Amino acid sequence: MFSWFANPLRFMRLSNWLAPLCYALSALLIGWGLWQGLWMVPKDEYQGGDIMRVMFLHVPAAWLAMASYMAMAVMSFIWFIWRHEVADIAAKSIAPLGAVWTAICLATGSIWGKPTWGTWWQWDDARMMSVLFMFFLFLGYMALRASMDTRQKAARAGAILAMVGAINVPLIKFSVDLFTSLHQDSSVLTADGPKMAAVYLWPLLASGLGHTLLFAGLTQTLMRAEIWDRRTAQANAKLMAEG
Amino acid sequence: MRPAPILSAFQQALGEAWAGGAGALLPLGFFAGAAVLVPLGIGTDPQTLRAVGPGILWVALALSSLVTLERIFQADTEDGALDLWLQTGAPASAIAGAKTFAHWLAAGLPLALLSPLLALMFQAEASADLLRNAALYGLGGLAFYFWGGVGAALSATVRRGGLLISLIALPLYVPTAIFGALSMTNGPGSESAPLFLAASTLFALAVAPFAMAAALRLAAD
Amino acid sequence: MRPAPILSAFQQALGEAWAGGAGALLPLGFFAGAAVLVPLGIGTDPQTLRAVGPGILWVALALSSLVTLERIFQADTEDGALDLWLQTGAPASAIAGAKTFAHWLAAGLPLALLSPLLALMFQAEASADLLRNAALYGLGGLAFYFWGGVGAALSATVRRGGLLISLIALPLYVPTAIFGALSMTNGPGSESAPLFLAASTLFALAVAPFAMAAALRLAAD
Amino acid sequence: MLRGVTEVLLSATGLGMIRGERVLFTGVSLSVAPGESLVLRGSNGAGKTTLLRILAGLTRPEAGEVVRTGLHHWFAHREGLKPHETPRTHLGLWAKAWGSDSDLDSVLAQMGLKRPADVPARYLSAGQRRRTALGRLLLEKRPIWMLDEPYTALDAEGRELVLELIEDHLKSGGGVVAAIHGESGFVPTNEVVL
Amino acid sequence: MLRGVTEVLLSATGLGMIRGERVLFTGVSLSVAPGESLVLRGSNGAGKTTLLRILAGLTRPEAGEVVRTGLHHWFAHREGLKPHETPRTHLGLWAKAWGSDSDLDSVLAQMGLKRPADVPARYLSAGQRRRTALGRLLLEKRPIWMLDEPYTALDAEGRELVLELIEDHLKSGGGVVAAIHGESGFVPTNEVVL
Ligand code: HEM
Ligand SMILES: Nc1ncnc2c1ncn2[C@@H]1O[C@H](COP(=O)(O)OP(=O)(O)OP(=O)(O)O)[C@@H](O)[C@H]1O
Ligand SMILES: Nc1ncnc2c1ncn2[C@@H]1O[C@H](COP(=O)(O)OP(=O)(O)OP(=O)(O)O)[C@@H](O)[C@H]1O
Ligand SMILES: [Mg+2]
Ligand SMILES: [Mg+2]
Repeated sequence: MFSWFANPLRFMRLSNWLAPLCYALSALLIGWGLWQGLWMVPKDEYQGGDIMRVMFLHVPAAWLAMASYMAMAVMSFIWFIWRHEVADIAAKSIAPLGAVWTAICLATGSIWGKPTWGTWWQWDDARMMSVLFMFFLFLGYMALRASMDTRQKAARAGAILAMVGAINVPLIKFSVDLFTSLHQDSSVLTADGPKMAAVYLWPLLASGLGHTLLFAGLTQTLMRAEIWDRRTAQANAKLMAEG
Repeated sequence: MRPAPILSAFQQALGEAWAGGAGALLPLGFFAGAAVLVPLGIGTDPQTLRAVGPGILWVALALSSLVTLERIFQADTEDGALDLWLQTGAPASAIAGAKTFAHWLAAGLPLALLSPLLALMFQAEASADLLRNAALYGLGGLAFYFWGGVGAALSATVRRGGLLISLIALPLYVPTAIFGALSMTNGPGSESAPLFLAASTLFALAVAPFAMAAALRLAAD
Repeated sequence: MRPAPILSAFQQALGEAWAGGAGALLPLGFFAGAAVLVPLGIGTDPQTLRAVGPGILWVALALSSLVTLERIFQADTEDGALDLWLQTGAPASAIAGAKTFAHWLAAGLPLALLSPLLALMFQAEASADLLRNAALYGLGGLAFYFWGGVGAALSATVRRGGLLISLIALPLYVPTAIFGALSMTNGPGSESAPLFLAASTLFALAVAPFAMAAALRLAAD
Repeated sequence: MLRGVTEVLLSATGLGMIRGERVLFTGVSLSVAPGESLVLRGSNGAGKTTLLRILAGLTRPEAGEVVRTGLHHWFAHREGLKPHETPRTHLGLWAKAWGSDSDLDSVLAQMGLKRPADVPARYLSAGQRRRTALGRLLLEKRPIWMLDEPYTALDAEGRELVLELIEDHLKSGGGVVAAIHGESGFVPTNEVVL
Repeated sequence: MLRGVTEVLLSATGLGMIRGERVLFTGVSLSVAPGESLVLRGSNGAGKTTLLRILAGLTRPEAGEVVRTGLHHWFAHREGLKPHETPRTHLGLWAKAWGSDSDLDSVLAQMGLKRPADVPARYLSAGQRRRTALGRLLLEKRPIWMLDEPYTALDAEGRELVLELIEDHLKSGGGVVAAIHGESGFVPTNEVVL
């Protein structure tokens, strides 16, 4: 299955129509989710009143942050074992996007935290710290790749870091249950299924799916750019070998 | 698998850590310096100092391991010794692990052993807890060194890869730091924290050597 | 006295500090890392954090300057660049001073500029004092860098002269550290402390370059 | 040499390498059999050192394959000496790492390092550093020697010494791959020009 | 050359040096006049590099005195290159430090560094590093050149180039002190054997 996707040509053909489709669907889903979330659903006084509407951005961002890191680690693993170039291109493209979504999660959480918990930031909170460090990991991944002189080396170094850093994600997921935290426990992604009220749950899930599709679309666009870039470099190398 | 090169790598690293008259003492001096400067900075209210003590030691341990580790593999890369170590026939992971362990032994362990003294300077009560804490510092430090080794190996070709190694290693330090700090409080969860600390150290010992080996092959490439 | 080599030394050091993509950011990352780890370690009681804040920043500044400085002259000695600098015809003291100043500019000053942000993270109230403090951190950092430079030059031939440099530089840091910490409290003497801080910095600027020059000639010998 | 004359110590086929968007070489094939020597030639920056590292397994080629049938010795520009190591401790370390039981004193004497045997590497002269690293070749018998500009920094007597070592090694059925500028001093079985 | 033929560029009398309880040399006297070359000879560890450093004023002799009447260029084993410096930035830095207005591009071309002009030193080949450092000699006219094993790591064409540079320099009234193993390539006016 991997080898089927590993062909850059096939990927280019696929993403040519898949990426626009992702964008269109995500616009619909996010639009509906936000419309519901910002205007239609009743506010929850226990979660800080109107500010709780930021949930429809915060929670999808948090999910995507974790998922994107895992995706990057998996892609790195595939590249490390099978050396499929497309997997490396995918990992490289996911990193900046993952960093953005992680930053959104941090920013919205922080904005939400001020009225509800009375603080922007809590240093000894395991969840906040581990999300912050996941953000650092994304930055470190990009900095490491940038500091290597060849693509091959950048790919190898990045893959090692992404795989080793993957230990962080389970910690984030379970930190809330393991440690006392200001943060509430999971109520959607739990073993017993969602426990959230349906008015909130549906718009939230729609937003979540929308963000996922947007992420997928952007990843494909970045990957396409990278593939073009590599083709140009290869052509140049060939020219120089001949000339 | 030939064990002789691994043993040699361990002995050489241990010797090197102590060589130059001062190598291994760097973190000690660092640590002691911090211990002297901190009260100077934050004042000497015993209450504050006691509250701050254990945490400062964790921070010092993390920072000092970063400083030491940056050199472990960078020097080897620059002077060509890495090329020799990669051609011994022994697995690179075992050699990297042996070297890292030696550096922990030379620099990390002394820090942990010194910790009761520093705790006393920070107005802690003398009690058996200080010895228990020293063991926890030792355990946590070992994890710090192994994760830091991964960062050091990854940035070995980048001269002055300082920020890089901090960016890479700090996130890996977090679980250990959280469990370590937690295990020295009386808060909820503090009882199981030492167990989690030990688990995270074991995990580091199991995973980090392979990551280091891959990174070192890359540095030699 | 030819000014061209001095200017070149300054520019080269500035460039070098930023090179490798990350060089100058090391102390920044270091500083941020400390700022992140400290609350994790010492707990987050706002009262404690606010009390501890300014002092921690001084400690971080001292430690980070030590880390940076160790490389300034050691790398030059090892790769032969020192030999070239000593043969430019310009006074070695001016060259050493220019280089140290460049490193302060690249690494020390950003730390000082960052200090209000970190103070806010440590629960300080936003006020004009934070800007005044940033200036004091800048001034004190300059002294740290110049004294640290003396230590670095003295230990330039001793590879991994870590302890040496801390042993040499720390005592030199103490006056600056005391005045610096004092100038941020409300205790007795805190009014004149900034003056003393400025005086100690001036003293460092006047004396340290000559000590560095002598030490560098020794390193090349 | 059980399988007769067709046995080779080292062989490579179709090696190609790119460095920084520049093609260094393509389609390099070579082989070294017992008693054979191979000299790599080419101007500065042609890729000799890079090819040698590929043959040693330190660098991954962009294309092609390398097969080595035994261990090899590595002697290159960077000697692998730490500033505080002395010739004696350096050779002692590697004798131990390889489990060799050579007599250190005789190796030191043979390399002309009796006098500076206990001087830390940071004080050694350029030639003394090279001689220390060369001493490693005598610690253990290994079929392939890979030498990057082996004569650098050596005096006339040192050159002579290296030449003798190489000839002895070839005679005893070893193989040599060396990158050399100027005269090689021996008649190489093969040459690769990059 | 106002004061006629008796003018010397460099002279030393009664130089003696001890390193680590060992007497390297005593009573070395020498002088270099315009157009003269001096070659230092001696086996590995004899003290050539040390003597050269003394002549350059980098190391203090145990006994004796050195008089230099002009600036000198220094070219030794350690090239003084930072890993991130490229040939262009390195030569640019020193041109600026010496206030020279040489044309960088022509210096790079002369040293055969056009292709790797923008490659960081950590990726340069051994010979390319040496050529970069040699380029410094062309940035500014200085009466004395001090060269420690100038041919190391250079290919045949590079050797030729250095030889030409030396000969041009001597012809234009400069002086050269060089430590060389093997053939010097030119006929030295004087030799000092350590
Ligand atoms: C900077 C601070 C914050 C960070 C780093 C953060 C991080 C996260 C993460 C990683 C998740 C995903 C957890 C999972 O699915 O298991 C999450 C979910 C969530 N967060 Fe936050 N958060 C922050 C602040 C807040 C605040 C202040 C609130 C509200 C008071 C909040 C409410 C929620 C909710 C309701 C969820 C959905 C959890 C669920 O039902 O599964 N968060 N947050
Ligand atoms: N990142 C890079 N970008 C551009 N060029 C590079 C890069 N890395 C290596 N090179 C080039 O690759 C070549 C490496 O050559 P190598 O060291 O193998 O040469 P060599 O034949 O051993 O030369 P010498 O005789 O000087 O030792 C050099 O020309 C160098 O400039
Ligand atoms: N601290 C020390 N203790 C003992 N011997 C020392 C010490 N420092 C230097 N030496 C010796 O002084 C000599 C320095 O020699 P130098 O580098 O000048 O030699 P050289 O003639 O340039 O040799 P080469 O041809 O190998 O370059 C060496 O023999 C070295 O062993
Ligand atoms: Mg080479
Ligand atoms: Mg010499």
